[in-house]
Amino acid sequence: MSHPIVPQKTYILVFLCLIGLTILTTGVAFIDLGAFNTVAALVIAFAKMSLVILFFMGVRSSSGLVRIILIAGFFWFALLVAFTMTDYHTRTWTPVPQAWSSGAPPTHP
Amino acid sequence: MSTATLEPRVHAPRNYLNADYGWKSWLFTLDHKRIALLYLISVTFFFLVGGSFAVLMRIHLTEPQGALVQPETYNKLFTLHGVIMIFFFLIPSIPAVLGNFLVPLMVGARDLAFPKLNLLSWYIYIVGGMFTLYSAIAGGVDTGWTFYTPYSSTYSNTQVTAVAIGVFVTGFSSILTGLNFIVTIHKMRCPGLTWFRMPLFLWSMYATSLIMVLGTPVLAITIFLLALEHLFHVGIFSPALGGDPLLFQHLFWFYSHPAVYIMILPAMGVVSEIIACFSRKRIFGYSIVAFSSVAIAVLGFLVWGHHMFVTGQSVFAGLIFSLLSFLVAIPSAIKVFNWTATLYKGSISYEAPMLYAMGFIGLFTMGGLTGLFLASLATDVHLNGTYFVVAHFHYIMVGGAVMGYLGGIHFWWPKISGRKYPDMWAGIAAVIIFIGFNLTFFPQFILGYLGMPRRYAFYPAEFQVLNVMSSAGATVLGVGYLIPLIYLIWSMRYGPIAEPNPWGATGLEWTTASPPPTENFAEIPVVTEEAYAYGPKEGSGD
Amino acid sequence: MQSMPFQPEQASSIAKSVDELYLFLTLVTVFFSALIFSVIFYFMIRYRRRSPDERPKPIEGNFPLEVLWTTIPTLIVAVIFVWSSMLYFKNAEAPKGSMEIFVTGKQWMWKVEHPEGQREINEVHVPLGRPVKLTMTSEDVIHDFFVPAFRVKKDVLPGRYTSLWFTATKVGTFHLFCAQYCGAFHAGMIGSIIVQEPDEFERWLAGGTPGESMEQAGEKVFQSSGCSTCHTPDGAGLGPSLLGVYGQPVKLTTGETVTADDAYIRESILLPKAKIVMGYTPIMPTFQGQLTEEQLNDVIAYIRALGKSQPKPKEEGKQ
Amino acid sequence: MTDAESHAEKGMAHQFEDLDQQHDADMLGIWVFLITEIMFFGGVFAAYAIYRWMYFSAFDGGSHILDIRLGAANTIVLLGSSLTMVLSVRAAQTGNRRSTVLFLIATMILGGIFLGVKGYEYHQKFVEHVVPGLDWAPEGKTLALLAPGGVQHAQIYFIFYFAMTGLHAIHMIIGMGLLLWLVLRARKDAFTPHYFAPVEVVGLYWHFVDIVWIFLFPLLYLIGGRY
Repeated sequence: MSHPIVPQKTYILVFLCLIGLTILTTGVAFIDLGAFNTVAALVIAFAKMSLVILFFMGVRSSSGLVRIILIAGFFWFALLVAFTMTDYHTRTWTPVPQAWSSGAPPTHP
Repeated sequence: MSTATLEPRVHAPRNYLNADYGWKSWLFTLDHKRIALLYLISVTFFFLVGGSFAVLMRIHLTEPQGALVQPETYNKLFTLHGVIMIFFFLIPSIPAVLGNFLVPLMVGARDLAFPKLNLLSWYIYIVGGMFTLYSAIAGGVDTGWTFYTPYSSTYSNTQVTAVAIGVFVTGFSSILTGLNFIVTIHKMRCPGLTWFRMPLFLWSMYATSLIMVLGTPVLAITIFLLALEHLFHVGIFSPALGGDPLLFQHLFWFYSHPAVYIMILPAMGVVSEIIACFSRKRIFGYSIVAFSSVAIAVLGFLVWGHHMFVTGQSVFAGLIFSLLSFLVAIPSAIKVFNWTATLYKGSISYEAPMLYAMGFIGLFTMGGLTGLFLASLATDVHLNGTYFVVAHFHYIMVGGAVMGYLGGIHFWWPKISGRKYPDMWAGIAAVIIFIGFNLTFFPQFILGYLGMPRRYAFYPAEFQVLNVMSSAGATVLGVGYLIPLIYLIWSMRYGPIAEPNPWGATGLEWTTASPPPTENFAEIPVVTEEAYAYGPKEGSGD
Repeated sequence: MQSMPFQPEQASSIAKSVDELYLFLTLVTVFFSALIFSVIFYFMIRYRRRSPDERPKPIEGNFPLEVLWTTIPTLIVAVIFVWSSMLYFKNAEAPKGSMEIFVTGKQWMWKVEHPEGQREINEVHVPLGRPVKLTMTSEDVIHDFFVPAFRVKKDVLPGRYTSLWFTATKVGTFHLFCAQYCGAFHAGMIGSIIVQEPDEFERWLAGGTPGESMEQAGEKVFQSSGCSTCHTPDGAGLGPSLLGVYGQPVKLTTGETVTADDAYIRESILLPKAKIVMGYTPIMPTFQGQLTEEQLNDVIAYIRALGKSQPKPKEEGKQ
Repeated sequence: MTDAESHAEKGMAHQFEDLDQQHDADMLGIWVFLITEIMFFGGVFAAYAIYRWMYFSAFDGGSHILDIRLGAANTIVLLGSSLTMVLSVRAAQTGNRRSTVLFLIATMILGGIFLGVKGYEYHQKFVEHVVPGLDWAPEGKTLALLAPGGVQHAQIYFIFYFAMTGLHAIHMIIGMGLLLWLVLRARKDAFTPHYFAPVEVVGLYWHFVDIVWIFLFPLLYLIGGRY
């Protein structure tokens, strides 16, 4: 049932990749990509996470059940963020009430 | 600890109750059955505490200006009633008591996968309970069990931190229980027990555990952020400093709505077992009932926004949450239809557990259907925050979860204690509880529709008649709850000895002695047939 | 007051339609409860155990039946969903030309302000048959404005505006409740909605204590709080001139441009360092906690009036 | 996670049939635990995401107060500790007790360095008076960095900075305690190539904590870019 024994070289190679990606993500922060900076940072973080999960945590050779559980965890987190964000992003679709929203200044007798 | 003093029966075979004596053998036990009893005693204690707060509230509300206490005190009563009943009674009730006792027996294992974690979860629960009780003694807390910000974080000067710690801590007990069940059901089923041979109680415990594991951590972190905000006033949820109070509500209900399913799904599992046994029928549409449990657990996570239709949440988010809330009603309806159909051409007897199960179906049906009023946007605008909501969730949580819990306790009591209780008294109690419950909570539907808001310490005089009716019903209900407490305690000493399978039920837990030995089974059983083999072949399953 | 014991009064234009949906839902509830109850009772008697060894034949299930009782509830909830959502959306937006009233929730009272300057506490006078739009905010915790007879309810949040509207269809006095728990005297945060015939309402509006209008009150606050020392009309003060600013784009130190709407003005008063106008230094102190919600609204009304009634000043602010 | 003294096979608990079943259960248990951790951090990440979206420029300003070099260095230290952790698991798997202990100790040392650097960064925040609730009075250069995005909302950024890195640090400290326990057990020769689940379980936990930091680094240190 145990995982196959992975050669040390693989682990060291993965570690070097992770270092490379860390340097890359830091470097990218010094280049102006606009909104794409955030995207780049997240994509690199996802890549790093995948490396850690697949190799260090051994998911590459683990059972389907573990994979399903892992995916479920991320999926639930995505649900939490997505549904909460739905509220925030659609609040301005309808007129947002203001102190006196009709625009007509208060008339006085 | 009262069970620890059970008189040793001289001729009784060795079982988990007489395997060892002394308080240490209980407080340091790793036996899931003993831990279940520790939980049974503690949740009963919290039920009595929470229940006495409810009694005080109902007495107070017999007069429009309030008959008993100051408004501040009333606010503390309903807050602690909610916190204790939800976090310290309902959520642990069926999973931690019946689930702990039965899951290993039902899967045919010697114990849960992680007995030490199981004991740890009880201690965590007790520590959380201590913080909550401390807060009650040290002046109480008045935020409502929902802890809405900024009231809880900035304006309330009661024991918010202590209760927050209590709820935070006890959440981990729930997480550990859920984790233990998931692993046990996945990895410790005995030979032959495939997923679709499992009793439906196991399916419902599995679905419940999923919610515990996926939802509870979010509550924990939310309460953590709330405590930070309460202590430092830094603006996480405080609008004066740029925070958004609705974010708290989102995060809070992400757990706290599914928490309702933590309460009701196990009760559904119990009811499936009872109905099958007392009508001697396989559950109609077994696999559909099993899948509907999982469907409820999953869909239940996506409906939390229906608590926020009038809070200034976007109307489009409201639309999505409304639709999903309607969808989650469908698997529940399917379950009710299947239970009813199970009775068809059965051989039905009316022992106490069956009466509770029937009561469950009736009350849950009404609780579920009145949920439609609150899932529907236009009517929710009127009913949100009124007594209608109070009535609705009591039909689900008390009419549903507590009836299921009591049904389960009565069903498995011979297995747990090795003794039988007087069936006549049990039947009388079941009927009194059913009547008392309806008298208490049905008037509250009308009160809510008439517009009486919840959490009011005093109210306009025109609502008095219905409030008095409700309080009168609560008296009946209170008496109804005390009767089982008395005869069950009585039965532990004086009840007739129970045989291994007094109801003629299927299921592995009935194949071993009553009470079971510490190791549960002399030999790990092998399952060769489906659950609920009550058919005429005189199955060898039990 | 309530003569019908099982239904709250219908006193607004939407009450009847909400009640129709409520009635439909009640019928669905009664029908299915009765169905389940009677079937269970019938089965429990018809199939009661007659001998202890009875072993009924097992029934696996019935797939068409499962499909049937999945489809029927699905259709019913679909109908309810569409019906209720259409009703909700129809009732969500106030009609154009609604009369406006400003409501501030505060532990534990409702403060009400009419544009004409009339102020009341825990009472809201409204005319019969005219759509009324309430714009609401809270000074402290979350409250909720709930009028059962009108079937309307909306949370009143601190730091944000929410609104609801209704058209009263009955003369009389109706309950106003706070429906979001807000602390010790939550139950005491109640009041009345007083619906009057339009001419009677006009008389009420004109009579009583002739309060000053919001912008007049705002001007006073503007002077007494020291705003006018920096925000001089000619733009020579330490702060930008506020003439003609309202509703116009404003360039910020960050290079962004924002519109000087209510939300921006409000933020600038409460969190002055959040968005600094280009060319000025962040020296303005916060007025958080120093102005009440009402005063804040008065000042906003005053600044709005400055924006509308004065001609746009010369382009001296652009640097 | 589980161990019982008197049993046929070394390290096996009484409720299991064999070591394989126990190993499976342990692995499933830790993975289920890790998804509760995902949701635990998920709650605060979700709140962070919403406020970052609402107050982007304030978060941008707050991010500029942090020292990107320390953050990057700490990331590399933590990744290194993950490497030594995985090598320790491998050593346990191959029955090499000496390497197991050495790599565990190396992991602890790297974890300690990480916490030390973190502690220094926390200290810096007090020096700069950007600790919400305790010492919030940014001035001078710090204020100049925060002002464009709004000083008040930068406070929200910093509360998230402290909440997220603080929770992460608590997890690190718990992890160090677990590592210490493993070292003590490994020295007593508790693990065999057939029974090393505790090392593996703690290893998975440690990698998870590493992953949290992999996200915290860009989300807290790299907002808005440094060009």
